[in-house]
Amino acid sequence: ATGSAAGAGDAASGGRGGTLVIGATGKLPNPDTVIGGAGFEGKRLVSFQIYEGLTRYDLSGTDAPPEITGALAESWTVAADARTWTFALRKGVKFQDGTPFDADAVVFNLDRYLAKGSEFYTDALGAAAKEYAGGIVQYRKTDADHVELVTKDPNGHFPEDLAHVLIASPAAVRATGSAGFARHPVGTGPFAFASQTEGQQIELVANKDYWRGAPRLDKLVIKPLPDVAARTAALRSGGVNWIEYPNPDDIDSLKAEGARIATNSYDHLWYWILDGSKAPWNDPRVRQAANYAVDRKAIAEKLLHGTADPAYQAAPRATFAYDPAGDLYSYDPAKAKQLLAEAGRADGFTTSVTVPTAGSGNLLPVPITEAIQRDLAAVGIKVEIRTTDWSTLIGAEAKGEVALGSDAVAQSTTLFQSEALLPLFIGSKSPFWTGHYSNPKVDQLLGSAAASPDRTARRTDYRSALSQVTQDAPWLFVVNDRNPRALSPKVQGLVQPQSWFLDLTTVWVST
Amino acid sequence: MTPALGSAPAPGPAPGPAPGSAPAFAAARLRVDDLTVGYPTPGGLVRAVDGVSLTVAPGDALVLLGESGSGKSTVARSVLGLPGRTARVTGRIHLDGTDLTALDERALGRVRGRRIGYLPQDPAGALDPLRRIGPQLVEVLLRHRRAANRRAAGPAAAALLARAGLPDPGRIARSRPHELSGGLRQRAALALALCGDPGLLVADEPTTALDALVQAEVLDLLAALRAEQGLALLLVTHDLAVARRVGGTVAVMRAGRIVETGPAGQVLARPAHPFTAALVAARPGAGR
Amino acid sequence: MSAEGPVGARAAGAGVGTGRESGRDPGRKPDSDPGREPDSDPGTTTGGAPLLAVERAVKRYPGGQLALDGVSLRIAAGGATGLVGESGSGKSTLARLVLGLLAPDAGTVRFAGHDPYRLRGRAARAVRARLQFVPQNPRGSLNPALRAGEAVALALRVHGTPRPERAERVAALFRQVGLEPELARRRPRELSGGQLQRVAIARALATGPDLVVCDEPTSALDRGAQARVVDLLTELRERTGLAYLFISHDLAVVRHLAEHVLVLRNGRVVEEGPAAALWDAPADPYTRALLAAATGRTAPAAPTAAPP
Amino acid sequence: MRRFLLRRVLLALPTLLGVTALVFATVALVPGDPLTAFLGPGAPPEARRELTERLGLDQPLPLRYANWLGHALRGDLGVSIAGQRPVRQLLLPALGQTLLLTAAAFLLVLVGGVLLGALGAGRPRGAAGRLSGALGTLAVSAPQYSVALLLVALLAVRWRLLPAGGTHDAFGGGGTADLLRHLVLPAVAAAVVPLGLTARVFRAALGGVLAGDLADALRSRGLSRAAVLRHCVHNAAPALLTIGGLQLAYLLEGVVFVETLFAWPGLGGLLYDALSARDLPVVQGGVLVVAVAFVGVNILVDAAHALIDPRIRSPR
Amino acid sequence: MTGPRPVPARAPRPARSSRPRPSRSGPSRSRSARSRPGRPRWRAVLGAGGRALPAVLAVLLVLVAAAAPLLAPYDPAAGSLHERLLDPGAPGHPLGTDGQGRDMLSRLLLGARPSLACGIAPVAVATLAGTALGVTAGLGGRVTEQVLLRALDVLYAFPGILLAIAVATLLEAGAGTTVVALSVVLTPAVARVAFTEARRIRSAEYLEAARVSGAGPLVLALRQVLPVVAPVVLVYSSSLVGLAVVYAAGLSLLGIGVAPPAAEWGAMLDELRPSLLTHPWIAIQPALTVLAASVVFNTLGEALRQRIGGDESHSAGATGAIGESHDSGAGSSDRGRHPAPEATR
Ligand SMILES: Nc1ncnc2c1ncn2[C@@H]1O[C@H](COP(=O)(O)OP(=O)(O)OP(=O)(O)O)[C@@H](O)[C@H]1O
Ligand SMILES: Nc1ncnc2c1ncn2[C@@H]1O[C@H](COP(=O)(O)OP(=O)(O)OP(=O)(O)O)[C@@H](O)[C@H]1O
Ligand SMILES: [Mg+2]
Ligand SMILES: [Mg+2]
Repeated sequence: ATGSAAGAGDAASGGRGGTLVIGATGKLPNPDTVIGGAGFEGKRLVSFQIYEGLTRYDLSGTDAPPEITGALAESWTVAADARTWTFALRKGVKFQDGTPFDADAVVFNLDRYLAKGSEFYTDALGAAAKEYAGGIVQYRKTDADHVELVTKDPNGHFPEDLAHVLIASPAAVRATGSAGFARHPVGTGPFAFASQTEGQQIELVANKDYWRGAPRLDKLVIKPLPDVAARTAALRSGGVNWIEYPNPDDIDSLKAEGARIATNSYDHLWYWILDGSKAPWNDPRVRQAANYAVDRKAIAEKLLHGTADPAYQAAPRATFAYDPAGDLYSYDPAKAKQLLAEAGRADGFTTSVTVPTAGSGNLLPVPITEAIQRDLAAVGIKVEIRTTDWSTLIGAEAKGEVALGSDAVAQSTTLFQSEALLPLFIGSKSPFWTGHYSNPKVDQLLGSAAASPDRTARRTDYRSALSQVTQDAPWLFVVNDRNPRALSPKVQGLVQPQSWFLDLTTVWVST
Repeated sequence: MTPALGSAPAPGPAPGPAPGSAPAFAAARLRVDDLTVGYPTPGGLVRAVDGVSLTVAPGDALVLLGESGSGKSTVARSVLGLPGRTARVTGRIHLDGTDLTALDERALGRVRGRRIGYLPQDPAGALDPLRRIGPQLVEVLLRHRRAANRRAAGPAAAALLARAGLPDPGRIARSRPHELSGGLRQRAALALALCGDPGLLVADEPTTALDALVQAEVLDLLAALRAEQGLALLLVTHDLAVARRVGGTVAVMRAGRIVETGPAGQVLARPAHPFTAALVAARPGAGR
Repeated sequence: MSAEGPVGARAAGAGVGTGRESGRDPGRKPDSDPGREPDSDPGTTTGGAPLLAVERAVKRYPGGQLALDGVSLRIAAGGATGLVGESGSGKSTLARLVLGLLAPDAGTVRFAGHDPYRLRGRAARAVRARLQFVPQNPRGSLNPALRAGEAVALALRVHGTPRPERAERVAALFRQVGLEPELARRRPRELSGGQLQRVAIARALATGPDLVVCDEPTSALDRGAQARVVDLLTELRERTGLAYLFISHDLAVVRHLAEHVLVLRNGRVVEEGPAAALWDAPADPYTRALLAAATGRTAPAAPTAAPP
Repeated sequence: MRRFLLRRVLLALPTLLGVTALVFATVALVPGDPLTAFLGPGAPPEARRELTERLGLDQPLPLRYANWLGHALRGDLGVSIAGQRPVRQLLLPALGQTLLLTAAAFLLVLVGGVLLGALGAGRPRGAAGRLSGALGTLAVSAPQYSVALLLVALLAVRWRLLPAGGTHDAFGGGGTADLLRHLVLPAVAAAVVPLGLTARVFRAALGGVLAGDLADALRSRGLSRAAVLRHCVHNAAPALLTIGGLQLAYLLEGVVFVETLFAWPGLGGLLYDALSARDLPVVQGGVLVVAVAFVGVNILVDAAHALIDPRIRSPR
Repeated sequence: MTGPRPVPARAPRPARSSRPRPSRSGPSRSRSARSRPGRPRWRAVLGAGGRALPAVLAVLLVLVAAAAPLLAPYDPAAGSLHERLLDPGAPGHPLGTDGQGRDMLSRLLLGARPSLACGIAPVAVATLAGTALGVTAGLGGRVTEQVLLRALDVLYAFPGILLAIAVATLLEAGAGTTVVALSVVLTPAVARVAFTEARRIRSAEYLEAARVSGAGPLVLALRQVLPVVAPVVLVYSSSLVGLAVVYAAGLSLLGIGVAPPAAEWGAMLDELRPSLLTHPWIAIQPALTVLAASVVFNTLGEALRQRIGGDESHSAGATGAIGESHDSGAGSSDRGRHPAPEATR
């Protein structure tokens, strides 16, 4: 993959050093490997900087979604059953505490996540690891540099899953015990944990011995700044030199003050899930009509100031299932009305949507919904907006319900950042509330894709599946976020990939 | 309306007038000219005091007699410059030649307590409910430099309490106002009024809560102060016996005006004004 | 040591003199023997319970001050008992015991058969209305937030006077105590000492009580107003059988109003008896001194020399 | 006094029990669950099920409460579900920060409120009185967040006089001076409304005393203005104490908007996050700490009341 | 045979040079100096001393709220993202547009009703309930007092957000829910203020006197204690109006309160909050509106307090009223109450 610097084109060579202080939008994660607890942001900024898995995302490119590449494993092979994987481990890698990485370390970590009897297993680790390592039924060291992992079912995206199964230093875990490890975490990543001030910041320092070469930064500090105005103020006053997700309305003035705004597409979709199990959304024509009625461009450009792209299909732009030809839903109120008429709802109808007032990746949920509400009203669909808090919303979803009993729910999702999650959202067996969408064809395509280790084959299946979803319109597709962040002019060398994740080894801060 | 002029000669040596004061006032410790005090009420302006003039010489006593509500307390409070927030006051008040009406609050602060002692009609309201009596006295003693320091002030306060006719001054000093009986409070308030060794004492019904024996004691004390230190006394009472005993000049008030003035013996024995006569003659059962 | 009289039914022709028959010699010092059983007096058997009975009441304040030390007192319906004595001798304390504002540390208080301190609920209100109070400090006893008329009207309300009649009654009561009815619209701060005192009297009379405890009710009144109030009280007593516990330093008023007088000193009754007898022949040196001071006669003994 | 305090402390126990039980029940009954917050919406169901059992979240509520209480009594507040760290580890630093912020803000509230209130009490219609009334009213009326944001915009962003948030500079900060610099803006922002409230109530209370007989009596003794004021303040103190106690409790509970806007890692934000994540152990621990602080403040206030005015201790 | 009767204010005596003053001016120099001609007329319109002004303004606010649908130039929900955040003075939008391109003026006008409801109703409920509880605790027996106070402590220590979430799950979203939630949040504090006042006076002589005169607990509480307690409680609770509006916005973040796109000041404040620095002239409007409304109710509370509290203080025990009458004597505390010099000169 090729890399090119985003932002103001300072790919230039030489600079290094400095302290990068990032204002994050959420809480600080628990730095103990997979526990995290602060969503992808926590992983992006902390866990993935301290640790690595056997694989990693190659985040050096900016023009395509990242691919999986070797990290602690140099290469791997999969048996014909698509279940038995052998990983050749990278030699000479050292943990930040100086102990060497080897096959024993892999086994140790997998024990810690999967073996209930093992000394360092904890319920929380086990539960947290289930998401990505849940399919592993066997693992063993074949020799000092090789491990063999067997999954329960054929799993074509297993290498990608393993990017999330982070490897900690066994020596460090043993020294502190699992309970104390969060205060002294040690991995092999580009940055080593230095300190954490509870609720205030996590401080990381460059791992000079990082196997890909020492990161340019000296120090990396992550501060939780959940309030958007506080984040902006912190950047402006010089308290931090990088903020995640600035308020879209602030972007012009930030630019005017010399800040750089870095954006790039990534796997993100802001959408409404429509409850297809009952009227009015049980008629595909009605769902399609709604999709034709929304002026996504205005939302993306005016409301979100270009920090998002309109979503005309189910697959987010920056995913390998995205097919530019698959854009289906233009802004066409006339067509919407026509579809409604065909569905016998020419006079429109009244419905409701539950919207979280905040929540990870949800952009500006209420304002976007208000804009949609107006657009839908223009074609006769009157929407009552019900707001609720994020926990209530996802708590209800986990039970297969919509909080407050609405006909739809507004939120955002990521479909492919980890393929493991995909069936959760659109499969008919989804444990998760998906508007009761079910299409056997989609199920079948997803199933075959998941089983195939061949990426191109997977891609073809996914494309067909998603194009089917687009046509079925179980959702109201709205926008794909562009993952904006604002950087002080002193921050150099950022490469913003089409991903939730970031490679911070290229960044430095000039003085 | 004739202004009351000191009729009895000063029994004691009168302290000289304040330097720089007009000699015309030299004889009078207190001189009130044409004092009028009005209060706005829902029913209109109440003229509580209506053109009252009076003087009190050092060592002399002026007893204000009169029916209830005739304005006696209002005169007393006006002399102190405390007629109440709503009051509308005109007239002049001179103390040792100083025009009190021209003084600002700060200057009045140096007059009150030190040159004028005041014993209000309602002694309960005069005492700070949250503090013990002793410290309240000590504070005033120190303020007016009647005691050199806090250590000296303690015994001085006890002595004052004893002088005001209080038994067991130690206990009283340690008590809070609500722990005292009506009469004890009244005497504590008297002690407070005398703290600053004032030249003029304005005492509004100082003995109402006292039994006859203690009352006599208190009146003796006031007489002694007049005689020994030239204390000028403006005393409000409705008790003819007290008026008689204090002697000096009696001014009889009615409806805000002074209707009769004269030496105590004369006014009480041979009242000139019919109102005074009625007042003096009134006794229970007489009307029936 | 009782002042019992005919049973306290108000209609029982109780008039002047009903409370007069004292069971003991005038001038006797009843508390010389505090341990004596008061009910051993045969007089109690003659006519049932008196309206008010205080038996050997003891009150010690939290600070340690012994304010009452075994005081007994009885008042029959229509009776008038005067309470005189040194300032600080416990008179107001006794009044507060009688009214149920304080509980005695020992001894009992009974008003019409009830312990006023323990009165609760609906019955309490009925009994309370029959037992009224004119406090020593009228300014403190009137709610600064209420207009004078409201204070009296509230008492009327408690008494059950219907609302339309209240204003009329308030005006009448004001006139009875010698106040202009206009003053009803003022708040306590806008009234003179004597005016306040009369408002307090009007309030006490408003409920049509059987017994009024008057703690220095005329101390702030001029002779005229005082005469008027005293005449009013006398008249009410004669007309309706109202009984009084009358506390005052003004011995002339006590003499005029009370039939029976107790002299209190240091929390003990030093002398007790019919007013006339007491005035004519005071037995206790303190009483003698007090009378002497009040009337201008020379005291036979210095008050301080009196036995504690 | 000692008995008074002892009695109050004993009476505080039911309060603490009541608060924690009520909060426990409410959090458990409110929709949303901690596991979704911890595991993410995508967690496999069996992971949720397992963890539910392991954490005992499937046990009956009273049993869970009893368990929690038993541990809490032994000083063990459990482990945060969302953060998987001991609650104590989260709570103690937050409490420290909240205490610091509270102390600073309360100082402002008290000094400012008393001064502003006293300024207005004596002459409510004079220039000073009107000014004090207007300032007090403005302070209580000001939308706090907007004021705070304006402070940040001007003092931190525009003029760069003070840091915009946090407790110390990320770039080589630290030390007391740095901390104090960071404390200024959040303390001021937290203090504005309580200060206005305090000033208004105190002004009313003090005005009443200054217009009363006592003030006249004090003046009649020739006491200096300062002395008169002092004694009147003393007499107006009960109202001040109550209002001050309320403000102190309010600040102690953690002023969430201040904590988020200024990235001040205090209890309010911690509790808010924990509540959002339905992280019961943290909520319980936080509420317990807040309730203890609150009850403590109340006891202090009551003790101060009793000291100021012994009459209220007397039996009724 | 009583004191002087009220007489109409007489003209100053010829001998005195006191010049005619407006009837409320007193002995203080500053006041007389300030009373210019023209002022009294205004006062006549607004009630003496402008005392009626807060009431007039409050009524005005309520009227505006009632007539908002008639006054508002646009549908408050109508807007276009192409016209968002127009500055005040934009053609057709005198106050500009919000982040959804909706007319600010219309939204502010139509937001009045729910906002006032959210601001006033909970404060009113909390004032009534809190006063009732506080007075009961203050006057009740030891047990009543402790039980009530401890229960209130529980409520006060209970996190407000949790309470809001709980209420939200129990009740439908809407203004009613906000009122319930905020009432519960505000009541304990009001109760504490009321309790302190009640306790302060519970052993006052005048309450003893009232008890002796046979007043039952209810009469005692309502007719004797309430007038003394109300002034301070009013000052306190009127201060809460602005807070309640802002809190209501916080609640709508949790899904309580009016649903978007309905206009409500607190919610508008919140929506526009992030734009405060980029579009100050838009974002400041709801803030200023809340501020102004809160100021009106605060001054109304102050005026009510003076009404109820009467002219002067309530005993030495603090917290009486600074009455209208203080006006004239405003200078007295530091200027003395002697005859005004200009009256004699
Ligand atoms: N603040 C006030 N507002 C209105 N009227 C008042 C005020 N203060 C006093 N008055 C009235 O002024 C008159 C005189 O009152 P003052 O207290 O001087 O009488 P007094 O002679 O002392 O009577 P007493 O012997 O009863 O104490 C009374 O009628 C009283 O009601
Ligand atoms: N609350 C209290 N606490 C402590 N001591 C008290 C209390 N109330 C009264 N006393 C003391 O008890 C004694 C009796 O008081 P009481 O008020 O009964 O006297 P009194 O006879 O009414 O006197 P006076 O004629 O002066 O009113 C006094 O010494 C008084 O100081
Ligand atoms: Mg008087
Ligand atoms: Mg007494």
